[in-house]
Amino acid sequence: MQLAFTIIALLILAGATAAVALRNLVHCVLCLAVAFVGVAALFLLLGAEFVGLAQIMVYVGAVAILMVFALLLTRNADLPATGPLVSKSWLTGVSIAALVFGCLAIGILASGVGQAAPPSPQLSVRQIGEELMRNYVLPLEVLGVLLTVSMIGAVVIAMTDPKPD
Amino acid sequence: MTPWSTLLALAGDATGSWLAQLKNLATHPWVVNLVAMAVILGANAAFFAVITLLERKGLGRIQNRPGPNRAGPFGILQPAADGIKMITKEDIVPERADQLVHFLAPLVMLAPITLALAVLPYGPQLVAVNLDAGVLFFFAIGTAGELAAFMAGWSSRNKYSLLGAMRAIAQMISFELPLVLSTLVVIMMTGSMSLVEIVAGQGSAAWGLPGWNIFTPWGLAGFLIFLTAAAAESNRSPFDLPEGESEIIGGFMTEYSGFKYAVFFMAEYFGMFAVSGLGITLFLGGWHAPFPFLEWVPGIFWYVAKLVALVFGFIWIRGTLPRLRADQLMNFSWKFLMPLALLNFATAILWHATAGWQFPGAWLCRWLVCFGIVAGAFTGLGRAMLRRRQVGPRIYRYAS
Amino acid sequence: MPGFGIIKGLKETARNFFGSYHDPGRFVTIQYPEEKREHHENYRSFPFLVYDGDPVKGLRCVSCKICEKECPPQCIYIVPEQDGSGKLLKFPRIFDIDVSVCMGCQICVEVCPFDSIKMDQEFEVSTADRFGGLILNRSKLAKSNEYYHQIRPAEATAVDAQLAAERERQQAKAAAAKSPAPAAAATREKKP
Amino acid sequence: MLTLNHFLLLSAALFSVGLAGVLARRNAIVVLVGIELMLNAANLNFLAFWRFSKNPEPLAGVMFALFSIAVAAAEAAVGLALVIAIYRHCRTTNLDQVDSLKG
Amino acid sequence: MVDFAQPENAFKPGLPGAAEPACRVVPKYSDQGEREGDWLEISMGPQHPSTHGVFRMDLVLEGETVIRLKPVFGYLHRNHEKIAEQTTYLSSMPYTDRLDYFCSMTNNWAYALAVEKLAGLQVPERAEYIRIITAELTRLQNHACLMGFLMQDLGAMGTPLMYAFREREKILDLFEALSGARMMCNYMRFGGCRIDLPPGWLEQTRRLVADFPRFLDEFEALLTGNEIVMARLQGVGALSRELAINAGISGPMLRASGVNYDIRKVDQYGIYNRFEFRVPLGAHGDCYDRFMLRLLEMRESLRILEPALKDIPSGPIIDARAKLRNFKPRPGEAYGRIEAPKGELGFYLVSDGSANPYRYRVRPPSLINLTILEDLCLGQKVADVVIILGSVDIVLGEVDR
Repeated sequence: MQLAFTIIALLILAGATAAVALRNLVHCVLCLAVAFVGVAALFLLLGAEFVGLAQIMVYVGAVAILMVFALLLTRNADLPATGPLVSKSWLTGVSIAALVFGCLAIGILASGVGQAAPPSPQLSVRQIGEELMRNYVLPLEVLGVLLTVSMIGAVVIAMTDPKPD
Repeated sequence: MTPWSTLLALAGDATGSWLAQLKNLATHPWVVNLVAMAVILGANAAFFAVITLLERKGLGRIQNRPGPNRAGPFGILQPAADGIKMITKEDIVPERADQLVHFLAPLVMLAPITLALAVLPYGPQLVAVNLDAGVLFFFAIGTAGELAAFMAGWSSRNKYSLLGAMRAIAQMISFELPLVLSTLVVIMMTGSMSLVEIVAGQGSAAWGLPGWNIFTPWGLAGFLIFLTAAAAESNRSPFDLPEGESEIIGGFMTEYSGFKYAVFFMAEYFGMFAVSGLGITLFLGGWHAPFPFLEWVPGIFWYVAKLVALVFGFIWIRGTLPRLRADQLMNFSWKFLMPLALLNFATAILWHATAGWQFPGAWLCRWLVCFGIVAGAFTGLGRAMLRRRQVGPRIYRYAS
Repeated sequence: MPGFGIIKGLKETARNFFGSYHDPGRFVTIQYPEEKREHHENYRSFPFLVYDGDPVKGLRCVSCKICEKECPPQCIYIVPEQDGSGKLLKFPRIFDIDVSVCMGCQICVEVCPFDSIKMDQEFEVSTADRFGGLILNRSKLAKSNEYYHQIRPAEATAVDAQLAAERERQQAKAAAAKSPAPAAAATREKKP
Repeated sequence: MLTLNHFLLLSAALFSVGLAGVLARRNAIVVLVGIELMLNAANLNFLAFWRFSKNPEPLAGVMFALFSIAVAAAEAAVGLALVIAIYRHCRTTNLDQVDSLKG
Repeated sequence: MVDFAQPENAFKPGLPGAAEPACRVVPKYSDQGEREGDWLEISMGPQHPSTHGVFRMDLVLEGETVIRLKPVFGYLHRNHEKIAEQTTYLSSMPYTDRLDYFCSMTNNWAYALAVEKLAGLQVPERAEYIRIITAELTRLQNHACLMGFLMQDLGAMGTPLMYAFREREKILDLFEALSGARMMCNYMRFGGCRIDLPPGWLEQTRRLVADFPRFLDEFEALLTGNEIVMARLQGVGALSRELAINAGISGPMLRASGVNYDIRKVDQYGIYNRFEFRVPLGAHGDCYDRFMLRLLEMRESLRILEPALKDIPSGPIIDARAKLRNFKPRPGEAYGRIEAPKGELGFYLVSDGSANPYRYRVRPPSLINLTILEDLCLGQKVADVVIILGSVDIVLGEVDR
């Protein structure tokens, strides 16, 4: 358990760091996919099988692929960036991120929530489905609308103008 | 602590009793896991060898040729010859290729598909991992293929590879929707995402017909949609555009040779086995025998028989049909299969709602009504699609 | 009904699949090294030189070089024999055909006035020697009239009859002229 | 012994890495990568809190994670569509160069 | 990225290195410089699985849509015309086999026709019948193979091609029995044919002609009603009537565009006027029309073959005045053309009275039909380029000569 967590955590952090630090954008996205898979593995470790599989399906199967497509469409895939990698105020950004991590870490360690896990709950797909259809039916509907709207919006934004003939 | 940490539980039935004994001997779960992995991998690899030979023989016969018949009697050693050839061939990596990604792509393609093979129930109790969300696992794993196709196509630094990868990704994404929608009908009617329970739900025979889902109108339509989408998902003809050799040479596999190519090839066939296995599980009653009096034959036999039949269907189609064009493929998926799959949902609901009909001939009546809806939609959508593109038979005139 | 055309096609391939097992008319391939097609008499591969009797002295070729001149890819090379005084004799000292160049067009056969070069039916001429192995010299090219009869019975019989008639005509002419000079055919029969 | 703190610290680290990427990199797609990482960190928190809570029977954490994944998908689609639209317009995905409000 | 046919240097004649102006093509997106980043330039061939030989197409794609195409040929150039001017008339005959290596019989015929006009030779009646029989058999096997290749380009795993080859083998067997070679027949001579029909040949041919419709029916069942074939071929690569006429297209491709022009009818060379056959015409000029027209022409060829095999007279097969050696036609010029399976095949000869032609020129149908490739392909998908090329029906031996 501990060993599995350590391995997965290292994988996630390595993947995430590489995803934001590498020069080649395709490598970035592939490392991001590694991080996603790691997070999904953590979900499985936490006993949330359905969420873990959904994470793989959505993040690896959809988000990473979308990013790959965006890379190809914006010609970032075959033209490795030659200019400076980071923006002008990169030092500020990294400092802020480090600061945030420091604050969070202090907060977490000070809060004393580090209790051990209770026995693992039995989480079946049927339970999730029933919960979705009972207590969360309104959010589900709203989410459906949101997804539809965002899909239409994405299509409209990315659509090219009809070619002038 | 969860079903996940104890990955596999292979209990033996009539065919696998030695596995059960082994489990008693080796109490450590890792040993059992390793054995299960080895059995699944080995059996599928052997099946892969047999199927490649069968495919070449079948295609040959369709084309009035004998097929491979030089290596061994009737050419049965041909897969071995192919394997030796593949392994001993030079492994060529393009000079400007992204070496690491180029190396990883075949593995990323193959590994998830072998995982997907682990959740299929091959017989009563003969399932490596009985997942509560087995179907979801199947589709989640399948997404890795898209990434692998991209990795292969992009890292080769070849324009044909890139075109092939773009085609492969677009095709896999588009056909995942009808594939998932057609399986959702089964999940809805069975009330479970567990593949074992779905098979168990198809055991009871009625009216002399087995209780397989394919014998219901929604099951029949779902099966056909599933089969079409599955052919596209596993890049089989007539949807083999990603590697359409007459257009883009080899697609994302253009720059692969030797063993890496063999791994891609193997992944493609494993994908076909996996998706056919899913189809068998969902629609064709899994390992169930067609008739109750044949139940004494081990389930694995029926499973393999159905798998061979499905694969042979794929080969038959491959020997007959030319391939579609990329935009036609998209149209076919989004404008034909998707609406049809959605309508199939409605049909399933109607089937469910009319389950209470009691008058004589009610079953037949339900069947015909539901089938009529699906068939009508099929005809209408197909006609509309062909007519919009002004595609149809033509009559020719002669000069006077 | 959409999809009907596809089903019709599938039916057709199924018919061919099963037909290939019982209908020999559908099954056209043969297992080549074990099984060989019977060639028609007219089949041609590469040229050879016909001789009557002795493989060297019996060659019909008189080294007239017409075939060398007419050969489209120029694959024939002929040097006539000379006697001690340098006079050209009607016999080829060198007669080479580069089979790697020859395209088997049969023009040399048609233009030969002496019926001395004919088309062979041997087609398995592959060799590991890329440069020397495909240049056939006089001794490799020479094949007997019996062999010619064997591969092309009808044509060879006609040619023999024609040659015999020619010889008779020549002899008659010679007899009529009462000339001591030997007839052309007889010369060829004797020696260069 | 695995405790909640492990997961929370990992999640905080993941969030910070994503934040650093968002703030420091110039390329719009890498910025989106960072945002996705931050969302993942949040999801990890949801599930960790659900799993380590005294009473895990209500599925609030799982539900939150599921909804968050769905929203993230929508966000990625729209975000990448925007990147493509910007690229079409400005022929670059460099965020430092697309700071002009005028088209 | 895209370095050829830039608007700046495209139309400057005489500038070394400047690309040839693409004929009749308006550069569609040349004014939208900023779109160039989206272009993908690929070179299809000379080693591409479906260029039907060593042929190259430089494509510029936007997505998968073709916006520019430059055919590049000449990889198979072997100086046929100049070689012919250096050798005797007879020696060129086997070289004509190698022009369109699918149809050596018709190539022989066209060349023999030109020389016969030049030398004033009369072809005996039996030889005319033999010529028509062999030419129509050639048309059958050429069209069958073309359709097989087209289906191969569509990705049909070779099944239709194998069926076509099965029939072609039977026809080639007949050619072998007749001329001694399957493909490089070298059969016709000035003033007739080389040798008479072997015994039993006519009977075999009659049997083949009687069996052939079975193959055509099978082909039609397999392909013409197939929705995928229709969707792939219909509306793709449409060639307008005007462009077809202006570009000098000939053969089935011209008739697919609806132009009634068949040299067998127009010139009535040989004894074609004695046979009843119809000329099918297309209405759309797209790939499907080209495909179907060949199928229909095969049926018409069978209608020519049946009476020809029945009525063939006995008699000499070559003009008695024809000489093999020392053949020197009188000075003059002649153009002999026939309806080869691929279109108008013509030989133009100028004689100065010597044993070699003074000028020897081939009018190859494949090359002329290929010139409009770019017009057909613009705006189509990259997968269509392959089938458009396939439906044009080229043989590189004839294109490059």
